[in-house]
Amino acid sequence: MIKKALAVLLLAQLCTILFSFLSVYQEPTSLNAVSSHYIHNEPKELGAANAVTAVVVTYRGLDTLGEVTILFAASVVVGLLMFLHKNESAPRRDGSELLKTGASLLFPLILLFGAYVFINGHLSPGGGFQGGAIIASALMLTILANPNRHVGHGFFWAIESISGFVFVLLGIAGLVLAGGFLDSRVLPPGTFGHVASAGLIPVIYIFVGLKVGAELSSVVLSLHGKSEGGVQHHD
Amino acid sequence: MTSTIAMTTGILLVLIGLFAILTQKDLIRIIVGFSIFDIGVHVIMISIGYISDATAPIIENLSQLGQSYVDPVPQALVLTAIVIGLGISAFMLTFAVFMFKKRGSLDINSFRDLKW
Amino acid sequence: MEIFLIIFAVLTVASALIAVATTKKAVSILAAGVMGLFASIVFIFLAAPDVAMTEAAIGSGLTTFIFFFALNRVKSDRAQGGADD
Amino acid sequence: MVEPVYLIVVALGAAFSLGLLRKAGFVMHHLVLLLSLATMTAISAQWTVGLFTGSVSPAAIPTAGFSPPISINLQMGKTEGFLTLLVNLSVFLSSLFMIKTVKRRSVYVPMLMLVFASGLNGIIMTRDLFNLFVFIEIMSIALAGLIVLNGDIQQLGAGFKYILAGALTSGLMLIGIIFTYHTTGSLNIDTIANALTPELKAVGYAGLFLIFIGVLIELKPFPVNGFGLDVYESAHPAVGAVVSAGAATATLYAFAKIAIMSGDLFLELSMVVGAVTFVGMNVVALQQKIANRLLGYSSLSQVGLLVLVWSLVKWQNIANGDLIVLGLLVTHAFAKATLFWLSGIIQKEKIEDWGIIKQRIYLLFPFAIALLALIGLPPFPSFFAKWELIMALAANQSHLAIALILGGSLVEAVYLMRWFGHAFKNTAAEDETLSVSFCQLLPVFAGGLLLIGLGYPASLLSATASPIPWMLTAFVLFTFAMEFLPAKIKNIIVMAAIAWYGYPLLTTIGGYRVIFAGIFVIGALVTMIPGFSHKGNRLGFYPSLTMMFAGLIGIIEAKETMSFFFYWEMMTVGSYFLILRGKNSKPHALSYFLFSLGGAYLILAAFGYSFGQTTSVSLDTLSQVASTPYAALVMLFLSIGFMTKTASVGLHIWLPGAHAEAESDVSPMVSGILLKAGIFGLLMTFIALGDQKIGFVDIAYVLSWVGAISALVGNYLAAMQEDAKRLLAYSSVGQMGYALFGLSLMSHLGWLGALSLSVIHFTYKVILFLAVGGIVYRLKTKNMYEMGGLIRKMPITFFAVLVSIIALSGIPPLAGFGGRWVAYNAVIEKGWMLQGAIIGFSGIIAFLYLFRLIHTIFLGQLKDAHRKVKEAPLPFLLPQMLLIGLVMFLSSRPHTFLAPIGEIVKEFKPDGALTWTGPLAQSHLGYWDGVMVMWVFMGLFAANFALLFIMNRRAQPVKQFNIVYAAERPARPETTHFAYNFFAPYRRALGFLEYPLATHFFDGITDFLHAAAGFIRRLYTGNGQTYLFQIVAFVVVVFLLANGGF
Repeated sequence: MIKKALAVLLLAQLCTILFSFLSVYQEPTSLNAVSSHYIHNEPKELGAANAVTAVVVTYRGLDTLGEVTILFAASVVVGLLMFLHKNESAPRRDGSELLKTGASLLFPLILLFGAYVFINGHLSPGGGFQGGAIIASALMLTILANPNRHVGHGFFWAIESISGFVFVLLGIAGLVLAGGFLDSRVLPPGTFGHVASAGLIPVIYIFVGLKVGAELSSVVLSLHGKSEGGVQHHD
Repeated sequence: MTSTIAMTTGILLVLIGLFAILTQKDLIRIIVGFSIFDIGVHVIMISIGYISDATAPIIENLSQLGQSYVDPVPQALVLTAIVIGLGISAFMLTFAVFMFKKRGSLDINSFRDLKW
Repeated sequence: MEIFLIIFAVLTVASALIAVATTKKAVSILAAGVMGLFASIVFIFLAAPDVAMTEAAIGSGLTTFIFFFALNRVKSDRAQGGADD
Repeated sequence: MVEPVYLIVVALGAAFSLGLLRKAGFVMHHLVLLLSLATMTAISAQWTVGLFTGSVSPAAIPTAGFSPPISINLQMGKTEGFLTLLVNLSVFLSSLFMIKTVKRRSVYVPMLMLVFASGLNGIIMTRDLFNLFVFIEIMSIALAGLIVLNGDIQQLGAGFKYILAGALTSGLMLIGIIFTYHTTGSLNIDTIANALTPELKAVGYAGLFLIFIGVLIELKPFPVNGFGLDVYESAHPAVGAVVSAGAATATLYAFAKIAIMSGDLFLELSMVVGAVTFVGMNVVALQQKIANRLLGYSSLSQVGLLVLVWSLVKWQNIANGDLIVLGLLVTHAFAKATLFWLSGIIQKEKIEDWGIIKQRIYLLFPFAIALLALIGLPPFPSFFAKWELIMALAANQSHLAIALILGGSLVEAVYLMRWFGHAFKNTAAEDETLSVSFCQLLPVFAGGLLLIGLGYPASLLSATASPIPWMLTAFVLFTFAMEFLPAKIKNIIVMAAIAWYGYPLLTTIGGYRVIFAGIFVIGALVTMIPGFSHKGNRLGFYPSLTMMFAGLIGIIEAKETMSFFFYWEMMTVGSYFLILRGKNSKPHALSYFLFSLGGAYLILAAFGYSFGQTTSVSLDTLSQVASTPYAALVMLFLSIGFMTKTASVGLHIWLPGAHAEAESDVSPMVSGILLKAGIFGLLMTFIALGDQKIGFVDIAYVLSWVGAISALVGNYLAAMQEDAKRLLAYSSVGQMGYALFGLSLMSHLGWLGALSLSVIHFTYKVILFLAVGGIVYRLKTKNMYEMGGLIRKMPITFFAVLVSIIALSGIPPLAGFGGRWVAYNAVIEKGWMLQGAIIGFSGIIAFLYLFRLIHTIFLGQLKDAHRKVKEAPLPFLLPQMLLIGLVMFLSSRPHTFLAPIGEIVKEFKPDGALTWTGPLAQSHLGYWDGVMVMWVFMGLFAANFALLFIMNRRAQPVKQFNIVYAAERPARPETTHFAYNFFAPYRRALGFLEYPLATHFFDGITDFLHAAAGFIRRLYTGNGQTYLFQIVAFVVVVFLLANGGF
């Protein structure tokens, strides 16, 4: 109880710090210089309809590279822990027949939807992260349906590695062929609003999507405990 | 006004999350606290970029450039932050699972092997 | 418009409170997931469809799943007799 | 030049591609890892060299082809180049170190290492706020993974706590980042810095604060660093090394960027936090017995120091502040990494168990190097950095900062050197073996060599540094290289070198320095002769010895304060190692080291204030301070500093143990020679500054009392000792008391007396320690009650002792009398009768111990056990004979040395000089003819001796008999010996002198610090949630502190 009281006291103080900002906060009426550049110049510079995507993939592409690295590191650590404690998982109850059938029907559809989301990331809301998450959800559904089914962990590792590596290579392509690391203007901007537009943005986003999907999937698999991750590794 | 409401919501979520983090004993519930905290932070971030009566920063065609858009930067940052948050949640949960394996308890008070 | 925002904001905070206050772990995780969904609706009000989508897919959906996976593992470990050291 | 972005690209590309190479095997994984890290190291080395030589200019690297603030940009300047080089090298070496131990972890560890490295490089190079956050997250996650390499519960717990803390702070940072973005409209650090007007600072304060506090907590300030400590303790030592060298370095730079970005908003705050961390962690570390956790405390305290120093130099606009910080940083990084790697080899949890290091004796070298570098001793970069810092701070009159930094690092020295003592002196269990592989040795020695190698460039970059006579240092380093030679050959080489270097020095150096140069050079040669009695190669002896003598010669030669201090410290270090070699000297060597270091810090501060007042680093201009307001302070600091060396009462408690427990041939060096360094320093001070007053109190007057009491207490305690070497040691306290008293008289005669005493004390104290050393060598005991009747067994030694105690006692006819006569004249002239009386009285007490020395050891019954004892070995006797010759010469012709010394003193104190007519000295109080006195006494002695001989012609030697105990054997047989507790009756009168006031005082400080440590460290409950509580409380408290909310 004392702990809770103390926590409330501390949080009240923290609240004053946060509200000290809110009290002087004035909602902006117009964009600042940086964001107005993104809105007004981006369609000409990069040609992506979705400005958020342009920012995520190109202007702040290094953040995105860092972000997939974080997911990568998390999945590596999860894998490491599994590896250290291999052969410690228990068998699980099978899902119902209905769930199994439903899942196997839905699986390709969800995959397709995921792919759609990250391919259209530069045109509409959505993109690599969301698409990747959708792919991982599809996988999770199959796991739920068949808890004891063997799912190849290595497959995800391969996708993760290849797409990560390609991401870096695309970045270097920007460095060599265009203005700088992760510059998407290696390819021409194309017709505004089309799928095949906005230079490398859709290409990069596809690989981001694949990578995020694979990373999330491998985390899910590891946590599920049926990854066989350790067994597949030689030592 | 919209942004103030949203920001207040965000701050409340942050505080609720922190309260959970500071008072819950169970590791998993502490991690739930962190998710709440994270979402609160995201709401605060998005509300900073909001401009009244502006639309989402998706340009349907080039002729619409004159209209008012919300700031895409906080949104881009939050996209990144959400994925990082997921990574960290998964990370913490894995730790919790293995800590449970070792100790047979999820009570944070039972992990005091290193001190002083 | 704002009234809807306020409703969803209140719902978000309320589900967060439930997540903290409930005694059941599963309810807590579920409430946090629901809170994510409400939050993504708030994001839509804030003209951030990208974020809303991501929050729904990742922050709410996937995270909740992962929580349940972890919870299940703990439960099955407990059923097996728990700790190994 | 390779694009700096490749530092990140190479690491990430390799990490991702390792996923495909999962099945390629251990060799391939590590090949990829090491090659990538080597490439990164090469890239950053290329930039560093290019930038520092000026062949390339700093680069701003925009990503995505847009200039900032539109896109994220990286920066590669001098600092970035140097820091990336540092972190890449340390990660590379650590990866090398880990190879064997992580063999069974598959591909995961190389992947995590690479991700970790990319995070570090990103943190250092990025100029974007959010990008910085992303890279910090990368680093944290990879690090948390590296922590759990074994997957045991301790590591899991530590990793979990670390991630909890990281998640909390990163959330707060994100809020801060977005607030700041709102305020300034940019995420680019430079743009924000330019945009922040005072109004915006006020509006955006909360945002800036949250970013600042987030990065600050990443640095693990006291007291919110329990999670960091657990990481250091539980992680693999190679991971500890990269945390300490890599993560701390990168995070510090991130902190610096944020602090610069926020203008001067948080400088005061970070100074406070840094200072509290530095001192707090050092104090808490005192109670720590676990090696890796101790390293953790030390790392965090050093980070605190770096935060403090960085903010100080920014706050005070110190010109070369960045270089100071870099010097400290690079030393800390490599020293700490080396220590962690060593700990990975030793694999002992408790520092007491580190004695096992002696199974690979060469490991002691990198160990010592790392510890000394951390303390900031020469010739490491930290020494120069600390010097520059203190000079600048003193010039800006930042007294508190000076006191904190020097005091804190003194506390740090306590636990670091205690650790070294354990490693050096403790013995490991027989059955344990220490295995070590090449991959482990390479990083350890690379770290050690880097620390030494970086010292030289550091000295060149130092602004107030003068060219240091590197020749001496080079020779010291050379002695390390010839360690494999037999001791006898090394002895010859070192003696030859000292003679070769010393002879021209003696002939060219003028003034009062020649007296001390003579003592040091001749003393070195004489006292090294016994070294020939050693077999084997005496590992470690000659480097230490050379360090000490090089230091002594160096302070004589020094023309500037820095080279003086450089060699003063070198002398301290060398003599510490020499003393530590003694059998039971572990605690005594430590207290010697600490007192010397404390004294040295006072000297450093004094030099700093002197520089601040005169802006001159020349020792010759020290006298200009005399006319400034800091004159008294400088004099006080210098006097106390040098008095730690002369072991004046109050500061003497290290001496008896250190001198008595040292090896037989080391005791004469440290007692006969080393103590004179203190006298030299005091004389130098008094010459430069004259007498100064603090308020109404005359410093010299106080010192005269200190000298008089030292003489009394030293002599009395000497008389009460049972241990012959302790007796001699306490006698030195008394003798140095005389010298201090003489100097404090501030008159011609006083100084003449003090200087002649220094010369003569050198001769007889060396003889006595060598004589007793020879006896101990033969008898294997230092206790006098276990001796007796040795006159027939060791006649030469007896003669040597006889001569030297006559010289010591100051009675005619030997040389001591001259000094005494001069001293009495000086006292009467000055009129300080009370102190003079004490000095005279202690002269009488001196007879007590001198009598005991000759009586108990040489007269009386010979012990049964000693019937076959032989005379001391020739290497011990030879120097005694040489010195006896010197004593006799000086005694028979005292004017030959008193007159020249008088001439030297006249230069500074012309009034009251003696007038010499041949051997006849005349003061205005009387006259004295040394030669005449000698002849008269010889005549009287001969007459008496003849008389005695005639009267005792018929006397017969009494046969010895065994003492047989009638009943049971007494529990403590020595109590039945007549010589045990010989002067017990005097205890009734003078026992109060034995009350260990100084010991109690210093023990009290120590106990207080330890108790504080025991109390404070209860903060670290081990509970992750408590740590989170502390973090939130820290944020709130610091915010209130910054805004005057209390």
